[in-house]
Amino acid sequence: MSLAVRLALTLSQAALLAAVAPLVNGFIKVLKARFQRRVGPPLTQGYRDLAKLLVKENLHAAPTSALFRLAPAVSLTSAVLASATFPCVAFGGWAASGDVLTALYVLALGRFFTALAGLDAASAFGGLGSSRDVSIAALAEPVAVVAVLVLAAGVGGPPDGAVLAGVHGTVFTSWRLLAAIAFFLVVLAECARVPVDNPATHLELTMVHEAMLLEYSGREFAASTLAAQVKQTVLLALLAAVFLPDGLGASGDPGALALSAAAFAAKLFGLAALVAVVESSVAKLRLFRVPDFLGAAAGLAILAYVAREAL
Amino acid sequence: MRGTLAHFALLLLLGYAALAFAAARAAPAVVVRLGAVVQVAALGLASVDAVRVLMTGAPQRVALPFTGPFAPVALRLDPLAAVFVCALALVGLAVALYAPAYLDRAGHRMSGPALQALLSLLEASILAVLLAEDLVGFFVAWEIMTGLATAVVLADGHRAEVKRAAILYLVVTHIGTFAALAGLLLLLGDAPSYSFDALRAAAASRTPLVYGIGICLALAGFGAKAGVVPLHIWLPEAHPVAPSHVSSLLSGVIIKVGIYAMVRTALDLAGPPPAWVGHLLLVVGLVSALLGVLYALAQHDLKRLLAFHSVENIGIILLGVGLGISAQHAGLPTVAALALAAGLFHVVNHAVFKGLLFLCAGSVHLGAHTHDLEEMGGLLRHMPSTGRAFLIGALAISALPPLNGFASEWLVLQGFVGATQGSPGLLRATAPLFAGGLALTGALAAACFVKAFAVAFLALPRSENALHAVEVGPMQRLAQNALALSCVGLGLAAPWVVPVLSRVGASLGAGRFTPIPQTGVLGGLGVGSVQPAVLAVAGLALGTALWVWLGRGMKARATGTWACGQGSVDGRAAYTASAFSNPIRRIFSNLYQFERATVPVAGAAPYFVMRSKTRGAISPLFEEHLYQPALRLLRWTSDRFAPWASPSPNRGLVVFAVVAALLLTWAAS
Amino acid sequence: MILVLVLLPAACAVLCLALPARWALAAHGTGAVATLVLAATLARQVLSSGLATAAADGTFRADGLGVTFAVVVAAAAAVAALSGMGSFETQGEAAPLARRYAVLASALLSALLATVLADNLGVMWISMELAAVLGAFLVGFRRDRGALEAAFKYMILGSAGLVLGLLAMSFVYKAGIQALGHGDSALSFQALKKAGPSLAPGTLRIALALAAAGYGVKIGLFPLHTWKPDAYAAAPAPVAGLLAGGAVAVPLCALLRFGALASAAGEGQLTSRLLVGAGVVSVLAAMILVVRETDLRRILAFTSVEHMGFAAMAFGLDPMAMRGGLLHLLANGTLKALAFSLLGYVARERGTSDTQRGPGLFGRSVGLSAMFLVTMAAALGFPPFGLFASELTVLRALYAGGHVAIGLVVTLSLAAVFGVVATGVLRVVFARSDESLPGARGSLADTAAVAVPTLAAMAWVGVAMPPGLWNQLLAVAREFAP
Amino acid sequence: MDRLLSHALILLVAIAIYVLASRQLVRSIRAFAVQSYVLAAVALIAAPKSEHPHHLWLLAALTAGVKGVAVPLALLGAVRRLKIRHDIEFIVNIPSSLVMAAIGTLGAFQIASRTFGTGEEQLKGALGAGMATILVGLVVMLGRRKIITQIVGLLIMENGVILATLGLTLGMPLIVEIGVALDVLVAVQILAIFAYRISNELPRGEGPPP
Repeated sequence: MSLAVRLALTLSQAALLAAVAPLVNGFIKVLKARFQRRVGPPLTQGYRDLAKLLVKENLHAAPTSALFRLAPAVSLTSAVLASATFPCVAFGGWAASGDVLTALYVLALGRFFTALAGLDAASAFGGLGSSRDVSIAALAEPVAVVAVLVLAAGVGGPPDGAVLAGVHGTVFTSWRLLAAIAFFLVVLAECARVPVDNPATHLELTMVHEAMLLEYSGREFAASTLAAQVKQTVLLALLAAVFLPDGLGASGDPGALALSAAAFAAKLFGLAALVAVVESSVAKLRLFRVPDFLGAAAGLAILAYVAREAL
Repeated sequence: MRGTLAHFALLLLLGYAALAFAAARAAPAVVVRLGAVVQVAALGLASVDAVRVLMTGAPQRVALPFTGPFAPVALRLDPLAAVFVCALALVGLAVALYAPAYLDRAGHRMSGPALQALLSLLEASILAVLLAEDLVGFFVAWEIMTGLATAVVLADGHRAEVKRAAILYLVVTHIGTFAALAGLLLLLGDAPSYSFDALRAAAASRTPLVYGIGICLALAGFGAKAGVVPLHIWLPEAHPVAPSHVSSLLSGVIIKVGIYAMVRTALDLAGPPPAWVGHLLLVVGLVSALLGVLYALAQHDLKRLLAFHSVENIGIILLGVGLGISAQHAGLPTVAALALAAGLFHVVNHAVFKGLLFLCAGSVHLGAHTHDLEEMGGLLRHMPSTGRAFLIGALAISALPPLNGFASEWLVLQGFVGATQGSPGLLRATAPLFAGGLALTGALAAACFVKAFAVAFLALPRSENALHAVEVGPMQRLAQNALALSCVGLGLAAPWVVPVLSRVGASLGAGRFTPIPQTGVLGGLGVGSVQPAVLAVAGLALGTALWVWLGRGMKARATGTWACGQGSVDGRAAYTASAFSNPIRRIFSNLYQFERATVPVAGAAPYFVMRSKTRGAISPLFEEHLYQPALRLLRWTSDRFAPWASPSPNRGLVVFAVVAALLLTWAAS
Repeated sequence: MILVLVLLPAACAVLCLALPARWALAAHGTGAVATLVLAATLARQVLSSGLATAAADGTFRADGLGVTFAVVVAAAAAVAALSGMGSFETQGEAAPLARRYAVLASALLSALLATVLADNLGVMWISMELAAVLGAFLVGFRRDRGALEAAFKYMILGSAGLVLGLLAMSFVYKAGIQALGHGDSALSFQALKKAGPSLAPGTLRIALALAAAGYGVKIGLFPLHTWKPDAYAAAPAPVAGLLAGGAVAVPLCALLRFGALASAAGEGQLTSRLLVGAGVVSVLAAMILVVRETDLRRILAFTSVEHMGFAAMAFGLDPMAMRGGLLHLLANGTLKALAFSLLGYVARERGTSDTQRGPGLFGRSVGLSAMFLVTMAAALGFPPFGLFASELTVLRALYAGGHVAIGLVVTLSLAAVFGVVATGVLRVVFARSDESLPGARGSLADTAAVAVPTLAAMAWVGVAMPPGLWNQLLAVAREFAP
Repeated sequence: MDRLLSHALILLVAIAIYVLASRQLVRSIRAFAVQSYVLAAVALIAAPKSEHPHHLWLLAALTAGVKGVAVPLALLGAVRRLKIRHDIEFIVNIPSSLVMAAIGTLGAFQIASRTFGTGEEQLKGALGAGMATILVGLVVMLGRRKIITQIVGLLIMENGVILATLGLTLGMPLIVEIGVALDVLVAVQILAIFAYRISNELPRGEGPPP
């Protein structure tokens, strides 16, 4: 494939994932409501909220500096960029550049600026949120890297496009499932889902991710929320494409492409459903139980690596 | 006698130092400025030479006129030394720009010209160490560097801990030097001369046991200078007390000379290293990295925080070098070359961003007259340029794309990913642990610098000094911005710099490291690949577009910070440094053993306490469990021997009689 | 030429008797420097030509070893004498003290030179005894109780040691008579060495043992060092410098001569094992003992024990190490003399030489503290100076000879002693204690006049030593190594 | 003559041990004087055996004169000035010092017997007795606290060396003998001066006089 075609495919994938992000988040909300025997908001509620916010004015707290206005732009950019670093639908390494580890580092850039913005408003809640989010991320990052390492080790070669192509061909083995579960737990931690953080709450002392965005309003808040949703979709897409690659087409002809796109969408929403199931069945952990939670994820990842080595 | 530029730079620096001491009284301001010019010129020349050597791969040698048995015979600049000369040049140029304005401010214990002279002597001694071509010249320059560094540490302080820092620094590094000297002499054995070539030839014929003892002693000795974990206790004491522009040189370059000596010994002088040397470096690197960043997180003195981060980054460099050696034994020459190149690249990167951060810390000290993060806050409003430079430095050290820290740390991580495909063995089994450790270090560093930047520069000022902070002079800002720009530049130019550095490995390892081809992609060669330029351009375009769009057409209204509806909040409610690091301190509590004491200050009775003072401190593990017991043991044995020190004449005669009798019986038998 | 060298300081001593205090000190200083110049020319002449010249029908003879030790002693004496000029009051009622010091120091110098250059073992012993007596007077110079007790301890231990030295000499004389018949040649070192194999090994072994015990006390090797800390702490600074620099090296030369005779008679292994054993024990013990000392003079005394042990060990190994040992004695002698002299000025400036008490020197005079720091660094083996070169050579020979364990122990001890002394020095210079003791303002000129040329000379020896001289030293080492 | 010689040698060592065991300062000084006379006698006995007998006559005169008369008088004067009658304090009590002296004597004779081949020794047993006296003198020096007693110990060691030298080589060349005697004299003088000065420095009532 020529560079231009590859660039076009990458950009379209990034735009597609960014567009579908509020839908995925809405889907999780609707499913949770159903489990609680509620009707729940319409699927497109996410888009309506964003539209509403776009017309509202930006309120800036007195102590904030220029960085407060820069943070939403950086976090949204990093989320969108992360989605462009690995191919979800078709393989052949057409992703313009980067690999799975780069995606994690780009997301870390977004988290860095969001945490700074949280602290900028000189409020206790922003500091609380940033401190906890950064601590949790510090424990989650190594587990994600080890999980990716398990994949790369299994196949040989770099964990970028080629890995995906290689992995696509192999039979579904047990250690890949373990690695997938470990990565899934990391996704729960990174995207502020229930066992680690409750996205629905607005009680200042319990929320982690929301606390950092407390001071935002108007367009900046829309950008930050969208960034969070895109990050969640990107991680779920990563899980779907890298860890469970079955059914994803490799060649460029439109028929196979459409088939693998459908398979990818199905897996994406399946994982979203899994998130909703987990959120409805498990209570939020106390903050200092989270290290044990992530310790379990780390144990799983190491077990996966040992299993792959031994078997 | 054809002199190379580096050799000429050395003479230039020495000449200036002599002049500065001579003309110190005459015109201090002129001498200080002249010092800056000389340093810029000398380091510029040296870096030109270094780049030429790196590009061509051909070492430059200059014979010296001395003929004595102990005089250095020649100065030689080979690719490995060139990398470190570049690091010295980058930081040295910025320091030269920064120094004049810093020295004009009053309140230094040592006068401006004297400090400039010391600085140029220090840079000359570093150059001499890098260019030395035989053991005697190397150790002469090495010791002079240690002596000058101690003098510099003592230059500015009035307080008692300056003396303690200087003593700690001099004693620990000098004992390390003795160990290294013993190690290298062990390897040298009965070789004809002291030159490195004789050492290379002799080291090959050493028995494994002698090689083992020699290499361990040498690595431990040089490790003490580099600040590797068990021997690092002097680093967080010495670097913060030195004058700011010099502590950036100390932290950025002088501990790298320790790394240079370790790499030179392990890879070059002692012949091809066995696998266990690689594993040893890996383990020591990981321990240094993790403990360095964990201890940094618990600091609230900005310069001590940065000093501990030097320990962390030294750990990362050792991870790269160690992986280079181990991967080569696991049958992965490409991964080995990549890892070694990453290690050397991180040497340059760390020199640049650590130098930048220490300069910014110096500016903050000048502007806000404090090192304590708790007393800062809201400095971005008064010191925007320093703030921006500190932010770029923070992003670089937290290994966030697209800066240089990301490039080298990401490469080391890719090395570990590549290592998982090696032949089954210790490296392949432990690769995920090292990769996980490195990722943890990177994430903790990011957490630490969110704290450092936010608590210092954002939110509301927490003290009078912070409120009336004032930005530093234009030259100092220029120095900081220059280093910030080179951080970004090195990050983007990584795909072209790393292959050049991989040739250094090839020149050292005689075929054990295959050089990386020159492609526009960072990594490649069967390991993950990323084009930092593409990432940066796309990110920049999208980011600016969004930023403009978010602010356009909408006037932003200023309101108070949300305080649950009860009016607005003042600076005291904001998160401070120790508050921010509390979660991590509790997670890693068994490492910190944090002791906290709350003392009521005012109040009618013990029950109605109006105000109280809380003091918390982490227990210095290494001092308590490693150094104090050693000292106590030495003092205990010394007390046991006390009666023999200088007893009464009678006891002296008793000893004399016993010794005479023993000798006679021994001789007669 | 040898007689002139030996008698010059003696003549100077007589001259000082007649002169007033100020001129006596100056005469002593110039006398010492002249002796150094004379010794250096004699040394260059003997070493370059390789053949020894005799004098006074054979009682004195300048062979390689003797000449080298003569330079060591003369250098230390010159440094001590020059610094002596600045440290004694020459007006008022203290004037006779200065003159007495000048006379005694010059006489001591001539006694030391006589010992080193004597070929006749009897004359060597007599001049050693004379030096001991003069040394005792110099140690007890201040007449307070501490000085007198130190002098007494120095005298008692010294005399006991020299008695055994005398017995050792008589044993050698007996072996000499058996081999060479009666007459003076039986006591001449040169003759005995030439007749080496015919000497009775048994007798020489006992002689060596007695000499080791006897002269061991005078050298101050552990455990016979007990007089050193008190003597150096009680003596005035220039005297301590002269003793630590020159006076302790001379008995080492005597011991080496007995060692050379023993190895000529086939007992080389015993000599080397004795020297190396004594040396390593002294280095290790000095390291342990120095840890608890707080007074800088006592710390320097123990470093003197350590460096003498280091030199003895070097002489016990092979010729390469012996060459390093000779250089070590020269460098250590001169730098120790300079260190003690400067310590005298430092103690006068800040009131005490204790590392725990007293104000920082940096506050009182920057020039003196700079010189003091550089001198102490040089005395501890910092590179550009001679001591680093000698330590490097000896350690190199040690590791090349395969003595890895001894090498590691010695390196560890050197490093630990450096740590202790450096801590003490930095405390003395950069202390900030508010307890301001009475300190007299000394003039910087006379300290610089002593320190700068000495340090320059040591740097020249350390870095720019001409290869020719270096090989000649190796020739001397080959001739006298066990 | 040999019987007389052996009696003299035994007497010499006995006197040394007597000084070791005595508490009275004045008596030990007088004992030392007697020992010097006996030593002079031994020198006279040895004179005919050596090639240049006049050396030994001079040695005998020197020993008798200097060590028999001059030194004891000086020491007694010092004792009077320091007003000390007897040396009751011991670092090493008498029985153990005697044991040490005995062991020393055994060792000395053991070593002495090794140095001579059969029949070579002119003065039978003189070397052994000399070394024994040296060791006993050393024990006297290290066992006592008073300076004067230590000086007597040193002088006894001195006599021991001269006896040993006689035994070994029937005396040293003349200039060496004279030099040795002179040096010993000077050393003793200095020690006496120190003893006197230390006692002056000592303000009344502070610890025992040295």
